[in-house]
Amino acid sequence: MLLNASGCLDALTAPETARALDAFVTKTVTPLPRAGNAPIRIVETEAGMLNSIGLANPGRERFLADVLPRLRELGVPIWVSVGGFAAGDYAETCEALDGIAAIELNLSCPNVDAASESAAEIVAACRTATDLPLVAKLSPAAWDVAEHARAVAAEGADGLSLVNTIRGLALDETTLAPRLGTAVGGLSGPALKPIALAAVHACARAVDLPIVGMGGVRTGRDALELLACGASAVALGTVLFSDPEAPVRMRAELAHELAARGLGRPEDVVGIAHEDRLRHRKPLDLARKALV
Amino acid sequence: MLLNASGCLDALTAPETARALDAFVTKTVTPLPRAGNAPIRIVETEAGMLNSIGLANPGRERFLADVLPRLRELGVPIWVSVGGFAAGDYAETCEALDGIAAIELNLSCPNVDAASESAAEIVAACRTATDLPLVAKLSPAAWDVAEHARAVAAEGADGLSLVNTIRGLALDETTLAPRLGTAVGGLSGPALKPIALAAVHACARAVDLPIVGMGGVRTGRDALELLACGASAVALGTVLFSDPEAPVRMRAELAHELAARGLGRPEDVVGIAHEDRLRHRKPLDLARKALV
Amino acid sequence: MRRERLRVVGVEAVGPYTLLRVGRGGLDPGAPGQFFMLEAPGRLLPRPMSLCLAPPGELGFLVDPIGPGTRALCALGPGEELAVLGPLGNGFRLDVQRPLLVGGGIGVAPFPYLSEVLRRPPALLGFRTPAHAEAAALVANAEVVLEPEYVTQRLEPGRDVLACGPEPMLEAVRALAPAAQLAWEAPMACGYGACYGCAVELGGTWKRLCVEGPVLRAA
Amino acid sequence: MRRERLRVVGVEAVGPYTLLRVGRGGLDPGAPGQFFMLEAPGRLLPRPMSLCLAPPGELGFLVDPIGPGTRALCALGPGEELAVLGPLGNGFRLDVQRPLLVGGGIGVAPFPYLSEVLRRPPALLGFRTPAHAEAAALVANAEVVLEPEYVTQRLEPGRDVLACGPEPMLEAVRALAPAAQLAWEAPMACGYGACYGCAVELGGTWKRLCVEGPVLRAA
Ligand SMILES: Cc1cc2nc3c(=O)[nH]c(=O)nc-3n(C[C@H](O)[C@H](O)[C@H](O)COP(=O)(O)OP(=O)(O)OC[C@H]3O[C@@H](n4cnc5c(N)ncnc54)[C@H](O)[C@@H]3O)c2cc1C
Ligand SMILES: Cc1cc2nc3c(=O)[nH]c(=O)nc-3n(C[C@H](O)[C@H](O)[C@H](O)COP(=O)(O)OP(=O)(O)OC[C@H]3O[C@@H](n4cnc5c(N)ncnc54)[C@H](O)[C@@H]3O)c2cc1C
Ligand SMILES: Cc1cc2nc3c(=O)[nH]c(=O)nc-3n(C[C@H](O)[C@H](O)[C@H](O)COP(=O)(O)O)c2cc1C
Ligand SMILES: Cc1cc2nc3c(=O)[nH]c(=O)nc-3n(C[C@H](O)[C@H](O)[C@H](O)COP(=O)(O)O)c2cc1C
Ligand code: FES
Ligand code: FES
Repeated sequence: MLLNASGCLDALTAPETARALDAFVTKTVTPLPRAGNAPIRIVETEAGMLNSIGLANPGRERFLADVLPRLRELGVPIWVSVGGFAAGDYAETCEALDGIAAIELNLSCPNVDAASESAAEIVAACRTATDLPLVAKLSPAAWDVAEHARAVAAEGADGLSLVNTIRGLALDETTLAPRLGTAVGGLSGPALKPIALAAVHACARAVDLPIVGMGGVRTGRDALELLACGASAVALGTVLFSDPEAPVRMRAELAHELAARGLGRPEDVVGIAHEDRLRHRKPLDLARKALV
Repeated sequence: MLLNASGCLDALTAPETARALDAFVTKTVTPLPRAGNAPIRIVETEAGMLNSIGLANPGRERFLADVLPRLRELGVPIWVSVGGFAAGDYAETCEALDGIAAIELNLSCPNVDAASESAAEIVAACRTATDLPLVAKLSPAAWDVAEHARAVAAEGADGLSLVNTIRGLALDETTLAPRLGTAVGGLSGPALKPIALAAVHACARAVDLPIVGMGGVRTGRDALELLACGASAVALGTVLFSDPEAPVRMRAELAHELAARGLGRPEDVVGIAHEDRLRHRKPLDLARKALV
Repeated sequence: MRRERLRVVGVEAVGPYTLLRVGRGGLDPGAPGQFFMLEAPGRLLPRPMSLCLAPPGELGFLVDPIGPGTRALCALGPGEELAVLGPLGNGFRLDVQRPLLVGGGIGVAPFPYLSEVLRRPPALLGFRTPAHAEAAALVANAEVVLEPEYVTQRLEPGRDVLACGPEPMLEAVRALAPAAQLAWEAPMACGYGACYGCAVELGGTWKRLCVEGPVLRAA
Repeated sequence: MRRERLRVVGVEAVGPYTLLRVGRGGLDPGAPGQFFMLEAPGRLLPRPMSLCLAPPGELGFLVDPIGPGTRALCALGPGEELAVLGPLGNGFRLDVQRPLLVGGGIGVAPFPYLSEVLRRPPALLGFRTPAHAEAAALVANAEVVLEPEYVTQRLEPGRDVLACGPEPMLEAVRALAPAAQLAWEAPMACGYGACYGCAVELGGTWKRLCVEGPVLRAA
């Protein structure tokens, strides 16, 4: 299953790209409209990029009234990414959502202040507000991400999205001032890939929820690696910026990687990186709820 | 001030390199000897590397009896990196140390189980055990590293080392099994640089302690950037693996970068990346205790 | 918009700039002022470049080597390939009566193509040095202004100004010619509306320059 | 040990391997079995390579292109430069009476130099394919063994064995010739004792192969 990473595709300006996905994930929607952060908002780093978009979005009301109906016309299952600054914010948006495939709870944007409640408390609040599948998006900026995975699983999350960006900073070569308007931004791209693999690997051992893996995926092999670490689906982020045709290419490359290794279908490789290391343990339970 | 990053140089096998530094930092010493983790222990990633050395070291007794005396003969100030699995471990080692320039408390090795106490509790225990300068080495794998900086500062840390590696994983191209014997290891090198800059930047605003900046430094410009973000000293890690002459080169490059920008001495650039953003705030207090 | 791997057919120095010509493949050249995202070898993100020339079968870009991405583009050699996405954004409106092209520095880039389409209107091009001013040779009917003089000092009234150049120049042009069409710049990660990196404040709200621009009517 | 930027003077295919020759600069060739860390263009970490040949003014390395680093080394062209650090580690002890060189695959790499120094003793070299066996031409008095046959099947007793090859081969040699000198491999980040990445279990404790090896006496 192939998705875009939240904030890395606008299905309305690139419908062809969105239609090539199994589900389209919206940019994070907050209760009130947000202009986002002051420029500069993006900068390239070594094998990665920083962004400080700051959850620019039209806000819940306009999203529901103007954007969502147009997204529905695309004929692609929709996941709405929900953000906020308090558990109540999240829950209210969840309550207002209907007729979509899933809700992704953005519990981990490095570019805005976090809610005062813990990720688990937010998931608990949202769980009472909706019956839609709830996918908790976690940050790799944690000493033990698996602990957070367990906590949100206990509160009723149906899946995990791993990983969001991690805070980084870059300076201007000449002025030595931070290049981003906000100084600090979120690191994405290939530099993040080992961190994403480690997070998926750890959480797949900790909980039994399906995982959407993301972080630095550029090729079918990267997608294969996330699956092998335990992801059931893969999301494309930064790679879409250089290649709007990445979804089609990625499927072809993944099929090729699988065939070259005699490995069957994508579903069959979920978790295989664990096999050796789980030899003397309880095998991973790979039977998971489908989310779309 | 130029140091090596702990675990990235053995002064006894490379005395020339160590003598080119302002202080030599030992590999982390634990109470008991540790063989370290099973191979494979290192693997290259995109613009970075993972290691799972696992604090291989001769243990406190042999370190004090055999290693430290030989290190002292080098004529370079010595920082001893101290690790453990409980606050008492750290404190006992601190108590046994004497006649060195500083103690670096490794509160953040991603390759071994962390102590059950918090970083602040460990610093507090060590503070009562020694009068030597205590430098707390923190992990960037935290939602808010500045919070940890404040906590260890409150317990009497004299400085911060930022950053340690962050957990990552890489798979073998052919087998799709984790390449490292421990599956997960610590990510270092250029991929870590934006994360290190962000951590130094955040902590320099949060506390008034001198900071040893490290993470992906390869060139004099990288060193300059850490200083600009607020580090008072720079440590070389991964770069030493490809270039044991890096300390000499780094000083030359840093001098060149400073001269090209008309920027004076290294001390003069500490924190200058903040200037713009602190214009309307209390200026950074850059007067800091010297550690060596 | 379409993405193809195109082959470099020519790399020529134009003063300090480089004119990079690639085979057009199946890409549409679009309208003057539109841009393309060019893969910069060894870099993660592509770089936005205005279409400079559109001879049959080719696309030409004028590149100012100011950083790693543009330097990598200038270092390409004939026969090498790069992925190109476009045409993107909104170009200049061409329904103008008395056009005057006003450019500064690398802002000259979209004008050779624009000048052809508008049948060689007068152009006023400002440059830092005579070497940079060599790029003026790519534009018909161009009058060169060298620093310390500025193009705005020679702007005659009553013209439909189409301008491209550094932000301070565009602000100055806008002050003198409120109806001018201005081609702006912002760092862009994607060029097609995906990243929200290129947001600029426009009429009180933030818009994506790659979608609503890069050419905007002065307010 | 010393580090210098050296210039590539030759790149030749030897079966599937590449013989990379660089100007020696001020580096000492060291003893046979010692190794150098070679900068692999575009990679973060250098790669360990045994010295294969030491003609006057040159250092020669035989490289098996098995991954990104070794492929980058094989892709170097004459005139290009790379940083080289060495000589490193402990080579073969040369105080042997009846030497026999035993190699497998790319394990042949240190033997051309070793063979010269030991005055061309007999060598027993195992390879997977006849193409790989082309590398045997670099070693004097070499007898080639092709899979499915193994070198250990031809090992005569009473020889001072000096061996280099894949781990299973070294284990098999050690079983037959307990006093053999064996050149081992481990992934190395630094090659000079800094990283503890190359640790191997040796006599009950873990030792750094780059410091205590790569040539070890069989226990
Ligand atoms: C629509 C559009 C069309 C363009 N057309 C051309 C063209 O035809 N020819 C040409 O040479 N350049 C053009 N540019 C600018 C070009 O895209 C940038 O110079 C390039 O992306 C810089 O990449 P780099 O890696 O070389 O430098 P970087 O390292 O990315 O940047 C170097 C310095 O320039 C600043 N910078 C980078 N990009 C921009 C930007 N877009 N706006 C303002 N400051 C920036 C950075 O902050 C940094 O200080 C265009 C830009 C846009 C948005
Ligand atoms: C002392 C020493 C001397 C050597 N001499 C030579 C030589 O003369 N010629 C030559 O071609 N090679 C030699 N090697 C091996 C060579 O260093 C590795 O093949 C190379 O580092 C692999 O880098 P890569 O980027 O091409 O592949 P990588 O992507 O690093 O590795 C590809 C695969 O090989 C495995 N691997 C990598 N390095 C080693 C290793 N050292 N031991 C076991 N498995 C490994 C990896 O786990 C991976 O599965 C030597 C190694 C050592 C330690
Ligand atoms: C420009 C940009 C904007 C993003 N916006 C959001 C967002 O609104 N909500 C969210 O949950 N994640 C957001 N992310 C994070 C991505 O969804 C993804 O987790 C991250 O980029 C890692 O994947 P990648 O390396 O493939 O890009 C954004 C990332 C980028 C680069
Ligand atoms: C091989 C290796 C071993 C390390 N061992 C230690 C250690 O024993 N103690 C410690 O505090 N940090 C250790 N580190 C972390 C480094 O000190 C440093 O924080 C990190 O590598 C980031 O710097 P770099 O990117 O310049 O390498 C080790 C890093 C590497 C690569
Ligand atoms: S450049 Fe990505 S939205 Fe405009
Ligand atoms: S390779 Fe680094 S210690 Fe041996």
